[in-house]
Amino acid sequence: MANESQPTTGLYKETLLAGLWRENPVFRLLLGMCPTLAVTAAVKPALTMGLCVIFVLVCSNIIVSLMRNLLKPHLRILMFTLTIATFVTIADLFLKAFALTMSETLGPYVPLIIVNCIIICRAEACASKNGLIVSVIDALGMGVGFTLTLCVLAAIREVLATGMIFEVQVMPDAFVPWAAMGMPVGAFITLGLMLGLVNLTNKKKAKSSCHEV
Amino acid sequence: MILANVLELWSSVWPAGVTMLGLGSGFALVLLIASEKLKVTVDPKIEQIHEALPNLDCGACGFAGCGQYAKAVLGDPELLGKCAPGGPETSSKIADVLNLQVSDSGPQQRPIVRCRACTADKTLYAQYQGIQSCIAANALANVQACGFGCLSFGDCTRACKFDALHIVDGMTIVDYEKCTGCTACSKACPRNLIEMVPFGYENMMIVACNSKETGKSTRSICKVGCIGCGICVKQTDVFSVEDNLARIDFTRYEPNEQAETAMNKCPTKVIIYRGKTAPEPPQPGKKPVAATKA
Amino acid sequence: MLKIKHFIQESWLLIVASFAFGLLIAVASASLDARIKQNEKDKLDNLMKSLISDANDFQIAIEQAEIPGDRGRVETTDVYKALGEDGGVIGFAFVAVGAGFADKIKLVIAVDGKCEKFFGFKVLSSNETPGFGSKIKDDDPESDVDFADQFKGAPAQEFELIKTGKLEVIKKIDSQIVAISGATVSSDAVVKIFNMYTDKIREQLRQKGLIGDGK
Amino acid sequence: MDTLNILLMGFISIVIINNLVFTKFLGICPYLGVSGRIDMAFGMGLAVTFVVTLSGTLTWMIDNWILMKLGLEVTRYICFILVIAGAVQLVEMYMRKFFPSLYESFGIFLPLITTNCAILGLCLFINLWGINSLLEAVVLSFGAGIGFTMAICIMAGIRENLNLADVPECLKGAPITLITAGILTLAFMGFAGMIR
Amino acid sequence: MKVNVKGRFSFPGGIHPPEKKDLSREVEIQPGPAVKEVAVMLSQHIGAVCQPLNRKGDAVQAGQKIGDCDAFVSAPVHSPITGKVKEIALRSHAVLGRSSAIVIEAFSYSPTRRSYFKLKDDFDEKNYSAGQICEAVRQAGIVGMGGAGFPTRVKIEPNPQMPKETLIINGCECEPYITCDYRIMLEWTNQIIAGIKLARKASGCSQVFIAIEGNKPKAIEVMNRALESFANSDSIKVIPVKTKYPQGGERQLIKAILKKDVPTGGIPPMIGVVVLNVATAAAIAEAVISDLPLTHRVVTVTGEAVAKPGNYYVPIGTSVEDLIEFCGGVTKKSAKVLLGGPMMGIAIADLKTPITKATNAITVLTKEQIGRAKFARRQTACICCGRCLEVCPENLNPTKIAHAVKYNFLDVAESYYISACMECGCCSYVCPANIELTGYIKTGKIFLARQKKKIPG
Amino acid sequence: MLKDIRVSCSPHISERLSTRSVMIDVIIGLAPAMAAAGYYFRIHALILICTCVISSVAAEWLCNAIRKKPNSLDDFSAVVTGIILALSLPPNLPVWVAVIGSVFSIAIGKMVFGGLGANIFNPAMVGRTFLTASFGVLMTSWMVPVTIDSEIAKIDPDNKIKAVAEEGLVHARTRATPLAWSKQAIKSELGADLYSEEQFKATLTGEVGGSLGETSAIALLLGGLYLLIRRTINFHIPLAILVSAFIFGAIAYLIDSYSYVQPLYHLSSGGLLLCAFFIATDPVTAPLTRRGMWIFGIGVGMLTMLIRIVGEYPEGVMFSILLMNAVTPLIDRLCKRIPAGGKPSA
Ligand SMILES: Cc1cc2nc3c(=O)[nH]c(=O)nc-3n(C[C@H](O)[C@H](O)[C@H](O)COP(=O)(O)O)c2cc1C
Ligand SMILES: Cc1cc2nc3c(=O)[nH]c(=O)nc-3n(C[C@H](O)[C@H](O)[C@H](O)COP(=O)(O)O)c2cc1C
Ligand SMILES: Cc1cc2nc3c(=O)[nH]c(=O)nc-3n(C[C@H](O)[C@H](O)[C@H](O)COP(=O)(O)O)c2cc1C
Ligand SMILES: Cc1cc2nc3c(=O)[nH]c(=O)nc-3n(C[C@H](O)[C@H](O)[C@H](O)CO)c2cc1C
Ligand code: SF4
Ligand code: SF4
Ligand code: SF4
Ligand code: SF4
Ligand code: FES
Repeated sequence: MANESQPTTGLYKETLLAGLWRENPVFRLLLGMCPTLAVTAAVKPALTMGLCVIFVLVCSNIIVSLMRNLLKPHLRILMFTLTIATFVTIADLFLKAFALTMSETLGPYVPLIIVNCIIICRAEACASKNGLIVSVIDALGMGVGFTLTLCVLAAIREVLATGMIFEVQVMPDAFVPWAAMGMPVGAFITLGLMLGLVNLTNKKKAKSSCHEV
Repeated sequence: MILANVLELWSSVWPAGVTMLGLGSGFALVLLIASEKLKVTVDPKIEQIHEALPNLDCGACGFAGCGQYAKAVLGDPELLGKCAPGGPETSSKIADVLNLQVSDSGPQQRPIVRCRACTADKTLYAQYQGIQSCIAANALANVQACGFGCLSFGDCTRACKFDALHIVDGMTIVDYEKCTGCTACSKACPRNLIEMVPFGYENMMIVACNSKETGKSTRSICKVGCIGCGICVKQTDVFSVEDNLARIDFTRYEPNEQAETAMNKCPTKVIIYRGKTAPEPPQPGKKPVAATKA
Repeated sequence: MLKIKHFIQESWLLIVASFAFGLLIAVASASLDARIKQNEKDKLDNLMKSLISDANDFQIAIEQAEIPGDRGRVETTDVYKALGEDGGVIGFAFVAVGAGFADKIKLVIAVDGKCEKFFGFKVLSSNETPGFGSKIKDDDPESDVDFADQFKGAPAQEFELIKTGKLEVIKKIDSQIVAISGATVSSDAVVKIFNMYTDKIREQLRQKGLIGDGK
Repeated sequence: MDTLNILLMGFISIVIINNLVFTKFLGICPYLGVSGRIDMAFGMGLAVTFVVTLSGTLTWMIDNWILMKLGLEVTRYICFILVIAGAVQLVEMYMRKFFPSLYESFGIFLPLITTNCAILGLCLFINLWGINSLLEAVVLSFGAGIGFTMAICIMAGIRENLNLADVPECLKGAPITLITAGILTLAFMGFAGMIR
Repeated sequence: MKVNVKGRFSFPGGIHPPEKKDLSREVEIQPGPAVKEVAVMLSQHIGAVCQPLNRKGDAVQAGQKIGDCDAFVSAPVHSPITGKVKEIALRSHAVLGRSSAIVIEAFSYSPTRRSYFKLKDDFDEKNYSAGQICEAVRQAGIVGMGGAGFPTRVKIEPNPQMPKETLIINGCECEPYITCDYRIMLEWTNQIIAGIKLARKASGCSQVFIAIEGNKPKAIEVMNRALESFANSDSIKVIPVKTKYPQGGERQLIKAILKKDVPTGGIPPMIGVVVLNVATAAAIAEAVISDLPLTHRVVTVTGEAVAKPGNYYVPIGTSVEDLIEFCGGVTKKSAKVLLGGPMMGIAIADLKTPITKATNAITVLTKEQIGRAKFARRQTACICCGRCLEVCPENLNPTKIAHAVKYNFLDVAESYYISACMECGCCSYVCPANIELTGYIKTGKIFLARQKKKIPG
Repeated sequence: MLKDIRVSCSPHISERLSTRSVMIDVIIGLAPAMAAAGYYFRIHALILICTCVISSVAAEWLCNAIRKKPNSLDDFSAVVTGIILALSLPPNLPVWVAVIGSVFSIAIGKMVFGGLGANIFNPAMVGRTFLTASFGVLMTSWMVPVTIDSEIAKIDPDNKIKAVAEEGLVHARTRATPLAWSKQAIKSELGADLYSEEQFKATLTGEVGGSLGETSAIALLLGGLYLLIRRTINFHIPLAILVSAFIFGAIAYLIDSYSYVQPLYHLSSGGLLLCAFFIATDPVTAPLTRRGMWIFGIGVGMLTMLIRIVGEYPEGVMFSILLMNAVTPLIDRLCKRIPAGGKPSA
């Protein structure tokens, strides 16, 4: 990771972009799958979820980065959890106060951000080793990467399941919605195929290990 | 005014703060005691690897948490790089820990393939139909006329995790840039054609044949086989002939005039160089069909 | 003594942090609490208002009314009274819960001041399958009849669910409710919720003297 | 009798009808990660069952007996996660020290599931469903664990079979697991509405 | 250990390939070609390889021992002809690849019809001690002639740890095409029975069963008649077993007759059984009574592509080429030359391959036939139809094992008991997807053996 | 001498059997059911079967092309999938729905797992379930056989025959589907005895509403018998399914013979026969061992009846197939074969 004493703009850019594609938390790290699947029936909740994650990620990365030299090994994870849980609670309160419908749609998946591996992973892998700026940029990159992925997934599902996107009709009237895409099946299969597609785009020369006839 | 506000806020806020304080310190205490009282001693290597890991216990590696992965990696270094959250950085750290065990003394061991017959050089008695693997083909006598040479089904290339082996026109060619000397290929070859030898020099001279047939029968089935004529032995005692087959004592080999002469005098041109910058091997007699990429 | 010192040394950060975070949460909560409460009340009010459009204000009439449900469970709900322009009680509304196809269905149900006729219901929350059970809340623009419309003005007595799709039957306002085709279960759930609450609520209102006991 | 009925129905419902993995998308990370081999999957399932029962019970008690009484619902999430993390860590250490064989067979999975949403998720759902008896909370938590075990074992069986199949290179691993899980949710729809 | 002779002697699994025995069934055993040169392999059996006893240029007599070895599990080899050692060189061996052989140039060899074996009137196995028989068998270089080539002495020698009770004489000949055992049973009946008695004496078995498939009624009849006319043969019974492949596999035979399973990975003596091929029994008689080493054997040369199919008595070491040539050469249709039958036989490419003691047949298949077999036709993926499971006599799961090998999960293959497979080929035979199950299993076994060998070293 | 000889592993001969011949057998076995469908639903049947087969085949071709794998159409398995999917769909299903179903069947149900033989779930049932989940209303709108006099058939204007309860005894053959009727009978407490003898006969000949291929029990039995005689399928799975379904149905009937129909009706109506002979027997997705087949069959039978009797859906066949497919690897593991000589001691 970055050496704090000589941060460069290039590094920041690098860090930011890493989260968007190269180390995209959903596609590459396969982390945080539960919200990815649960909230992507439509774009709106997906976006809300993504924003919450960005908020929590940035805040917790800031705190962890500031405290990074004071952490004791046996309490490190506990400390991360505590920090994250705090910001998740705050985010939840905000949602309840300013976006009640969204809060109801997302239900328990907002508090579940606490155990979303992306956040704790970034706290551990980046913030606890890096300075404030790098941590924040990393959090933003990861968060935006997560949000974008969520939104793409949600867009596909929402269009097919309802013919709408952001609750605006986009498909022709003759289109009969595929209700299954709004159900768990749709979530699993769409994400599976998307992952496959992503694997395909950066497939390295893979060797088959079987004795073909 | 402000003070009053703050006080009022405080009065509604303190229970939460105190609860959390209690919870936090309680857990801290319990965990501290537990971590000291319930300590289990483990292999320091595992501990080292464990420390290098992110300790997220996320399961991305397919193991039950970082501890298990650490244990597994120590046992089987091929599992390296399974930790997605840690990324390459972690992998290299673990590799460092693991490497402490590897003692590197003497020249590196690298594989040589002791057969240089390309497709055109080989004689076939019959056409093989069946499982395209050297082991399977080797189970049948004389799939090729030469019972010792490379079968070209590429069991070795599949065994190589580093993409360092390729079958080119029926010949197995080692890419010494990529090869790490892991010996997987030499274990895979059912005909034991691949030998790990100490590469004292960038290029090594090798006898690229494994045929123990008499010279006459070797000649009748392969243009580039060793006929055990012993001309090379006459040049330098690095060579020896046994079972109709010349061998090189690699521990004593050094590039010199005599070896070069031996190579040039070899009637079937079976002595060649192999290595990172080895020149194209000479062709005996008539040139075979130009090497086409397999 | 040494141990305590050791403990403090090791854990002070956590202790301080927990305290600080506790305060942080409490502050956030304190500042947002009012809004959250208001939000919830607004939502309910809006729903009740959309059912009883004449109402000016809603007040709690019975707090924590107990409704015995299936299998010995007891649900509790607040019953609101709707006050008209003149301050008179023009209706009652309450939240009713029951098992739907996938998860619980929460409805807001409104009856008139004499507890004789329903104003209808609105879905407060449900998790029914989109395209199937979700039709209990959607106003389907394509069909000229609405499942929910069947309850508007219906007499406050036992409903019966039937499956015939004849338009006249649907349009007729009576105690026969025609199920949404493809979502019989959800329709049935709504009907069951009505049947479970209506009598009990009326009973309790009567006990409290909020309505007369003559029918 | 009624109580028994409720408990039984609740149990069946959470094991097959409202299975955490298939309907609530909880615990997907280990579901994808540790379903490669049946023995591992089974160990994981046992560990989850244990932890989820433990934490479901604990958090219900804390929630109902402390937080609600004191009006401290805002700190619910923090309390839950701390209780889960702490309890799991303690049990793990304890087991490792005093029951090494038990630890080897399923204790090794314990740390992995602290960060698994199935645990916290279940505690939250129990709160959300307004479960108001301790017994019911225990049974539901246990059922959730069993449901997870069932799901992950089925998946592990399938994946062991897929090892011996020519799955497209780009779909190997997580993608095919997700698609399989999708079809599984379709299959489990057959139970929908059986118990209400 | 009572045996119900009436029962249907069979085993679970197995297949019914077309028998095709008519080609050579009625052809009497005839003398083979007048070979000019034979190549006697130094390793014709399971066990240690023999060391040559002669050098290039030495003259050898017919029946002279030319290779031996001190190891217990081994058997000497003898020169079948009088001639000169031309060289000691590599020759193709069906199993071992290139392997050393003593090449002997014949001074003169004229094949004669084998003189009829005369059992002396005073023959009584009691005249021979067990040790004597064993030693004679060893000196004669007798190995199993049913295919595997295990040194017979080791098999029949009493072993205090595994006392032998039952001797089964394997006359099933379940492989399609092959008829050499059948002819031997018809023509050398007395010799077989003498051999059986000697083997019984040597091994100390109390009961003997001669297993013959139901499709060889004549052999059953001849055998029964011979037994009747022989003294002291009441504990010997002929058992007609069900016609089905691989009835002749020793584990299947034991299951069919004794209803007992040989433990997986174990050998028949563990349950007190010895199985000997009929040709082996005949060889024992010859070795003990006439003191003749094993230098010739009966080979069935058959197949639609052979002009003159038949059963020939040929010197061991004769090359396949000579033998086929002798049978009128091969027709144009021929496409595959097998040592053995079509189910378990090994396809050879080098027709100079010499015949060994274990070679019971040479089958030449036509293009049309192999076109109908696996490989040439299009393979599909396994459709999991379960046919291979149903026919597997060892009750294995061939498709799982084969796929585990194919995808390199050898531990899975082992967990499905790959080592219990006897490579009978039933699974490949029935597979509608044309998967070479047996081939994969064989490959996997070799692979595992290599792995095992490599790891400790 | 010999120039053109070959070598390969033993055995060198094989039975005259190929994947294609097995699949063609299944198609022949399905022919009576297709004929019955053609008789009762005429052009609808033709359109649906053709659509499903063509789009299945096209989807398989496309998937192979994308993977750059050799074409695998000549094994005919895609055709079987197409036919079975078509036979399990409502006759008047719009063509585009059938296309979506076929493509989903082949692409998601089969090819992503690696094509023939690798799929865990029955492709046709995967497709059908997806369609049911997506287009529930279309998938539960049934038409009466065209052979029924339209005078008798009281077809609703929108051609959706929902059994008309208040009219009491509607003409037996015009009720939606036999199972839907019985389900409704349970719910509306009309009593299952309305399910008459006449109706039972109709399910045998097939003159009832329902999926394309499931209506005629006789045609299905005929086809099943053919497969059994040809040994394309083993008797274990069909027998286990039918027996366990019968027993389960009988138990329900004995407990409450007023609301539950006779067990025999359960066997003859709905997709149970189609399932028992053609769907559950799909070798790819069924267990390999005999013992496994028994367990599988019993599981399918019981789950089907459980869903029919207790569950929400009138028909449980496709779910029970998918559920048992999912546990097939576990069943196979449970029924792992032990070598004839017992487990090796080492
Ligand atoms: C994927 C799927 C989801 C369903 N969701 C619901 C639902 O949310 N509510 C409901 O009442 N029925 C739902 N159903 C349908 C019921 O299971 C059942 O078929 C229906 O209640 C029968 O009603 P009908 O007779 O009006 O068709 C669903 C069916 C499917 C296939
Ligand atoms: C699949 C299979 C089929 C066999 N068929 C026969 C056979 O038909 N006749 C026979 O004598 N031996 C057959 N054998 C060899 C026997 O198993 C056994 O090795 C032999 O009878 C022992 O006698 P021997 O040592 O005298 O050869 C077969 C082996 C296998 C594996
Ligand atoms: C193989 C097969 C499987 C079927 N599976 C189901 C099923 O799982 N659920 C279902 O509702 N209908 C299924 N059907 C359709 C039913 O057999 C029948 O047509 C249906 O029960 C009609 O009743 P419905 O509305 O009233 O659903 C299936 C049909 C076939 C041929
Ligand atoms: C007896 C038998 C039954 C079959 N049943 C089905 C079926 O129900 N659904 C299907 O998609 N394919 C069926 N197939 C075809 C084929 O096995 C199927 O497409 C594979 O699952 C594809 O891998 C069947 C094949 C046979 C031999
Ligand atoms: S397998 Fe190992 S030793 Fe062989 S070529 Fe590859 S890297 Fe080199
Ligand atoms: S070197 Fe050996 S393993 Fe490699 S292709 Fe040649 S024969 Fe096969
Ligand atoms: S070859 Fe092996 S697996 Fe196949 S049938 Fe014979 S014993 Fe069974
Ligand atoms: S016989 Fe062939 S297709 Fe059938 S299960 Fe065995 S390997 Fe598969
Ligand atoms: S996000 Fe749910 S378990 Fe990881």
